[in-house]
Amino acid sequence: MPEEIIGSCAVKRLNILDPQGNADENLLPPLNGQDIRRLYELLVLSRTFDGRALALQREGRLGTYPSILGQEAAQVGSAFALEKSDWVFPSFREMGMHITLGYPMHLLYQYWAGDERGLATPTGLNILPICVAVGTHIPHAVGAAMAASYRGDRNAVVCYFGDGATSKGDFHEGLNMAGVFRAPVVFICQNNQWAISVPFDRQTAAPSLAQKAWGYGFEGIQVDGNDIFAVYRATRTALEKARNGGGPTFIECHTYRIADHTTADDASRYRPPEEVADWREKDPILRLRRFMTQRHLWDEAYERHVQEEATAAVDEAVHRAESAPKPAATEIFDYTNAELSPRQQRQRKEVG
Amino acid sequence: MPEEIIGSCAVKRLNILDPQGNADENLLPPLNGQDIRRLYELLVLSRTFDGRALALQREGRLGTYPSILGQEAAQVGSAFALEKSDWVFPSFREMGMHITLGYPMHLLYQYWAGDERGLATPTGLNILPICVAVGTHIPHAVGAAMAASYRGDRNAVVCYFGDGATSKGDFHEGLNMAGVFRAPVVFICQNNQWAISVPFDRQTAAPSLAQKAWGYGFEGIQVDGNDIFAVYRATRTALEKARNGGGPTFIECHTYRIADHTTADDASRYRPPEEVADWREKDPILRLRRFMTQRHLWDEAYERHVQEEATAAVDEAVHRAESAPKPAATEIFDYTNAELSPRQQRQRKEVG
Amino acid sequence: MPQMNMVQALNLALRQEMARDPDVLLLGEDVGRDGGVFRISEGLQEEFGVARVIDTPLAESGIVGAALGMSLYGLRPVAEIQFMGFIYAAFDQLCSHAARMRSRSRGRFTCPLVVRTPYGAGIKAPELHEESTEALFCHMPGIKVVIPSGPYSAKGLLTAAIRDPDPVIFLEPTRLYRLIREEVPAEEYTVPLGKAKCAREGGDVTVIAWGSMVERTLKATEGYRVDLLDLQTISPFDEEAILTSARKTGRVVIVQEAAETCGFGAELAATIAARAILHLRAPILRVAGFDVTMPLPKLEDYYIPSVERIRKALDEVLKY
Amino acid sequence: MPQMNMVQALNLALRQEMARDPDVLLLGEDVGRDGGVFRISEGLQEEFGVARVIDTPLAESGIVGAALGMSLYGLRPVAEIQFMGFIYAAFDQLCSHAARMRSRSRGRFTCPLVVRTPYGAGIKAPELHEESTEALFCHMPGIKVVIPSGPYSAKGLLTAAIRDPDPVIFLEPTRLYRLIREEVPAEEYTVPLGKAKCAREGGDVTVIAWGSMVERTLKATEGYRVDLLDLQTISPFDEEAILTSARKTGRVVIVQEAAETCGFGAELAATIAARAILHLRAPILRVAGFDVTMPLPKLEDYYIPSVERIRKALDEVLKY
Ligand SMILES: Cc1ncc(C[n+]2csc(CCOP(=O)(O)OP(=O)(O)O)c2C)c(N)n1
Ligand SMILES: Cc1ncc(C[n+]2csc(CCOP(=O)(O)OP(=O)(O)O)c2C)c(N)n1
Ligand SMILES: [Mg+2]
Ligand SMILES: [Mg+2]
Repeated sequence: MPEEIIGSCAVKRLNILDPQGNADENLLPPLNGQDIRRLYELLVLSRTFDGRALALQREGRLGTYPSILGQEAAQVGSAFALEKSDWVFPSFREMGMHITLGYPMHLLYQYWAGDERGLATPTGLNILPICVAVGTHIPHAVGAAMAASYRGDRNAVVCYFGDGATSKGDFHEGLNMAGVFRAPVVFICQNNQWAISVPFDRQTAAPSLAQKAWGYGFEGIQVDGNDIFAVYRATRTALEKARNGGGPTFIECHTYRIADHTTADDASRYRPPEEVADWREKDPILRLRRFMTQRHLWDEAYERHVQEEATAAVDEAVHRAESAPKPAATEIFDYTNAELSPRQQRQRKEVG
Repeated sequence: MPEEIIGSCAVKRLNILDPQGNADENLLPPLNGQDIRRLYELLVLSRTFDGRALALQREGRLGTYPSILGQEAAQVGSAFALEKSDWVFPSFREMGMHITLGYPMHLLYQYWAGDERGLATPTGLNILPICVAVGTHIPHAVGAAMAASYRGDRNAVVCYFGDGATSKGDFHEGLNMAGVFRAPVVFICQNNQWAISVPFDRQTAAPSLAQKAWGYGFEGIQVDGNDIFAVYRATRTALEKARNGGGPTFIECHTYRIADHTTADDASRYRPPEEVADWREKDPILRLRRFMTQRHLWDEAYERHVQEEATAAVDEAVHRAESAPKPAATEIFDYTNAELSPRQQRQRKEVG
Repeated sequence: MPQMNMVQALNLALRQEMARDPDVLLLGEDVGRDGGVFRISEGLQEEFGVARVIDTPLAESGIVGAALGMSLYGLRPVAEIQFMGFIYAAFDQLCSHAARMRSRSRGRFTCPLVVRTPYGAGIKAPELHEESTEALFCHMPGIKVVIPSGPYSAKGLLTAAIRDPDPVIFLEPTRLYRLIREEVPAEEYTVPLGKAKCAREGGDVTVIAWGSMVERTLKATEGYRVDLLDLQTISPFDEEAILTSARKTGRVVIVQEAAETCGFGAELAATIAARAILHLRAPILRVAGFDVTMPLPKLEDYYIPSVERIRKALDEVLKY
Repeated sequence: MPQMNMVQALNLALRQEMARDPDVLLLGEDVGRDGGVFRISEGLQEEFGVARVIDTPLAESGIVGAALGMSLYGLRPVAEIQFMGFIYAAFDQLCSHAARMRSRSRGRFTCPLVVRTPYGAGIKAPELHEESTEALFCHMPGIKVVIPSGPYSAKGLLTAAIRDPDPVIFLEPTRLYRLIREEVPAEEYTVPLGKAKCAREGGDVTVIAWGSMVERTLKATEGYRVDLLDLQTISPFDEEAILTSARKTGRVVIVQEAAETCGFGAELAATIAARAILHLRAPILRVAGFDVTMPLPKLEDYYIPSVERIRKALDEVLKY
C-alpha cells in the first residue's frame, strides 16, 4: 500500500552524426547520395539566404530580421521529411523549412521587408503565415491535425517553435489537446538555448524540453539539432506514427542561435562569447560536409558549384522581391474581411 | 553516442490509511489523539456545512452551489498542515479548507447566496477570494510565493484547484514560473475525476496529473485523496520543503466528486451510477472513523456530540448569514476603485 | 409554424447546418455528452457522433485556437465558450489570429469559424457568468459580432453566422434563453448579418438596443412613439438604419447592458454625433450598466438597466 | 533641468521609485540583464539585483498573474509586456482579476500593480509590434489606463502610477521614445492621474488627443486656434476639461491612432454628445486609424492618422 510507483518515464536523445562527421551506421536513415547532396544544397541555400537577409537589413532594404544561423539542420532536416500535402505551422525563425519546401524566397524577402504579400503562400503548399506571437499558433496546428483526422486525410501537421514558446499557455493547451485527441501532429521545438536574453535554464527548471511531453501522455524525444540525420530520422518516424493514428510526438532539436536574436538585438550584452564559439564548432553544415567528404560526396568543385547556385538563386529572389510593384494603399482594406462594411468602404475611399 | 537516456522520472503515490481504516504505521504522521479527533470533527463539520448548503439551495436560499461531498479529507487534511500565516489561493470547491482554517462559515453562506461581502476575509487570515475562473489564480499564488521569498518571510503559499484546471494555460505558466524561481508554493490538485461532464481521461492523456510536475523541474506526487493522513503528510512535507528554500511541490489528491458538479448540474446524464457507488465505499470520513474506532478514539456518544456540535455551528452560521442586513445598492460602487471617478460618483447618485 | 424558445431554435439551427454541411462541427466544454450546460447542443452528439460534437479539455484559448486551426484546414467549426466571462482567456486567439489570418495571408487562409457564448446578466449566477463585454470584440477589425434577441433571430442569425466566410462571435442572451417563445420556421433560413431590425416604429425617439436589452426596451417603450432598432449584428453595424431614424426623430436613446464607458453605445453615439448631429434636438443619452465590477446576484438588479431608467431617458429627451 | 528623452525619463522614474520604496520591483521578458528591448530598465538589475529586476519566462499571462500575486501580498510590482500586441494573452488576468480583486474581496485585497507596455505605430516593426488598442482596457471598471505623450509627463505619470493603489496599464508610445527631448526634473515628481493637460490654447476648436497622437496633433494644429487637450489618463478621463472646452468652442475633433470603430474616441464623442451637444455647432469628427488589420511597415503610413487628415477635419468643422 504505502508509497508505490505508479508510472515512470525515460527521455532519450538521438544523435547520429557527430561534429567530426562520423555517423552511427545503424541509425543512419535510408538516404542516397543524391538525397544527401540535396540536403547539403538546401543547408547552403538557407545559409546564403540568411546571410543576404542580414546584409540587406544593414542597408535598410529589409526590416527587423531574425537570423537562422546555426539552426539550418533542424529546419532543413525536419522539412525534408515532410510530404508536400502536409501542413506546416511555422513560428518566425524557420526560413530553412520554407526554402526546403519550395516556398519562394522572394516572398520571404518581401515579408521581411514589411510587405504582407510575402505571406500569400502559393497554392500547392500548406504553409501557414509566419507567426510572430510566440507559441500562439500551436493550438492551430492541433486543430488542423484534428481536422485532417476528421476528414480522413493522411496528412500530418508539423508545428515549429522555439524554447521560449514552451513557457506559453497556448503550448500547454495545444499539446494537452493533441494528446487527448491523438491528433496527427509533430511538434518541432528548436531549442536554441535562448529566448532573446533569457537562457534555457531561466526558461524552465526542467533539464530537457522533451520530458514535458510525458505530462501530455505522448512521446517526447531530444535530438541533436545540428545533426541533420538525427533530425530527419526523428521527424520521419514521428510523421509515420502520426499518419498511422499513433498520435502526436514532441521533438526537441537541441541547437543554438549563433546570431543576435534579431537585427534589433545585441547579444553581446547578455551572452558570453565563449559559448558562441563552442557552438560554432558544432556547426551543422560543416558536420555534414565532413561526412560527405568521407563518403566522396563532396569536393571543392562541388562546393563552388553549390555556392554559386545558391548565390544566383538568392540574387534572383532579391531582385524579384525588390522589383515587385509597390502595394496600393487600398490594399490595407482588401483582406480584412471577405466583404467590406459600408464604413470600411467609406474609409477605403479616403486613401485612394 | 546514438540513442541515449538523458533523464528519467518515477511518479509515486502515497497511501497511509486504507478504506478499512488500517494504517501504515511507518508512514503515519505524528498526530496525537486530540489532533485526530480535531481532524474528524472538521471532516464532519465540513460535510454538515455542505449538506446544509445543498438544502438551502433547494429552498432558494442559496444560489448555485458546488458540493464538496467526498472530497473533505483532501481539503481538511491539507489545510490542517498549514500555519495561520500561510497564504491560500482557493478555487471554488474547498470549503473544507476554509472551515479548517477558521474562515467564518456564515461568510461562506453569504457568498454562495450571491453577496460579495462573504469574500471579505477577516484579518489574520490570508485566504484569497474564491476563484471562479478555473485555474486562473495559479499564477497569483506563484507571485505571492515569490513575494514571500523576496520579503524573506517564512510563509508558504498553497494553491488549490481541480483536475480540469490542469488543462489551462495559466496552470502551465504558473507552474513553470514556480519551478524557475523555486517559489515556496504547494499546488494541491483535487483530482475528483470529473470536470463537469468531462472525465479525467478526456482531460489529459497522461495517466496521472502528478507526472506533469516533471516537466516543470520539480516534484509531483499522487496521494490517496480520501486518506486524510496521506494528504496531511504530503502537504506537511511539501510545506517544510517550501519554507526551507526547496521550491514548489505538486500534490495530486486522487479523490472523487460524489455529488453533481453544482446544484445546476445533473450528473446522471453523463456518469454511471456504479462509479459513484464504488467511490462511496472509499469515503474519507468512514475511513477515519474506522481507524479511530480501532484506536478507541471514537464511540457512539462521541459521534452524537460531534454531530450535534456541527449542526449547532451550521445553524448559527446560517442564522448569521441570513440576518445580515441587505447590502446597500451603492455598495456596487464602493469597491471598484480606491477612489471613484467623477463619472462613477454621478452614477452612484443614480442608485441612491 | 412551431413555437420555440431560443434554446430550441439554436439547437435546431445547429442540427440543420450539421445535416447540411459535413464540414460543420461543434467543440467546447461539456457540449457533447452533456449537451452543453444550457442544452444548446442537446442530442447532437447522439445524432452526429463524437467526432463531430467534441467535448474538449478545460482550455478556452485551446478551444478557440483549435477551432481556428480546423477552420484554416477548411472545416466550419462552431466552438462554445461556456460563459462569456471565460472568453477573455481566448482573447489573444481571437484578436491576434482569428481577426487577422485573412489579412496576414492576403486571403490565402481564412477562418470561417463561429464562437458561441452565453452572455448577459439577470440569471443570478456566480461571478463571471453574467458578462456583457461585447464592445471589446467590435474593436477588432476582421471579426463580426452577432447578438440575437429572440428565438427567430437566433436561428436565422446563427445559420448565417455558420455560413459566413469570416469569424463570428455569437452572443446568446442567457436571460432570454427560455423567457421568450415565438414562431420559428422549422425549415432553414438566414437572417442577414449586419442589418438592424425595426422592432417598433414611431416617430418621436430613436431607441437603439441589442441582444438582452431588446426585450426590456420593448417593455419600457410601450406607450411611447419610438423607432426601436434591434441591431442584431453590432460589428459591422447597420449605420444606415440608425442614421435614417436619428435624422428623422432628432432624439436618440441607446440602451446597453454593459458598463457605460467604452461600451458599444459609445460607438453609436459617436457615429450619430458625426453624421446626424445637425438633425438632433436633444442630447444623445445612454442608459447603461454602471462603471463598476459586475455585481453578484444580491446586487445585480441595481446594475442592469431597468425599465424605469429607460423611461427616464425617454422622458428626458422628449423634453427637447 | 536636464534634457531627457522618454526612455531616460522612464528609466529615472523606475530608479527613483525603487530607491524610495523597497516594495517596488520589476519583472518581464528581458527586463533584467538586457535592460528591456527598449532599454527602459537599463542598469536597474545591476543596481537593485536580480531579486528585484526579474527576467521571466516567456509567458504574458503568467507575468501579469504573478505580478498580481505579488501585489496581493503587498508589493508594488511593475510588470513589462514587451509589446502591446502581446498583452492580449494577459487579458483574462487583467479583466477577470486585476480589475476585480478589490471589489471581489470588498477591499480586503488590492492590486497596486503597474503593467507597462510600449504601444503604437510608426516604427516599421513586425506584426503585433504596433498596436494601439487602449480602448479595450477602458471598458474594464477597476483598471486605470495612462498614456504619456512626452518625457516630462512620462516620468511624472509613471511615478504616480506606481504609487496608485489600483492597477494601472501604462502605455508608452514607442514612436516617441527617442523622438522628443525636453526638460525633465531630476527630482521625483508626480503628474496626477485622471487629469488632462492643455497642450495648446485657442478658442475655435477643441482637439483631443492622447499618447502617440499628441506630437502629431501639435504639428497639425500649428496655425489654428485650438484647445488641444492631451488626456494623459484615458481611464478615468478628464470629463470636466473636455466638456468645458467643447462648450466653449462648439467644435470638436478627436485624434486617435487606433481603428475608428469602438476606439476611445467613441467614448469622448458620446460623452460630449450627451453633455455638451447643445453647445455644438458642428459634427464631432474623429480622425482615426481605419477599421483594418494594422498593416505591416510598407503600408502603415496609410493607416496612421496624418497631419493632412487632421487638418482636413479641422477645416471641416471650421466650416460650421
Ligand atoms: C507572445 C510573445 N511574447 C513576446 C514576444 C517578443 N519576442 C519575440 S521572439 C522572443 C523570444 C522567443 O524565444 P524562442 O521561443 O526561444 O524562439 P527564438 O527566438 O529563440 O527562435 C520574444 C520574447 C513575442 N513575439 N510574442
Ligand atoms: C476558465 C473557466 N472555464 C469554464 C468554467 C466553467 N466551469 C466551472 S467548473 C468547471 C469544471 C472544473 O473542473 P475541475 O477543475 O476538475 O474542478 P471541479 O469542478 O471538479 O472541482 C467548468 C468547466 C469556469 N468556471 N472557468
Ligand atoms: Mg530560443
Ligand atoms: Mg474535477
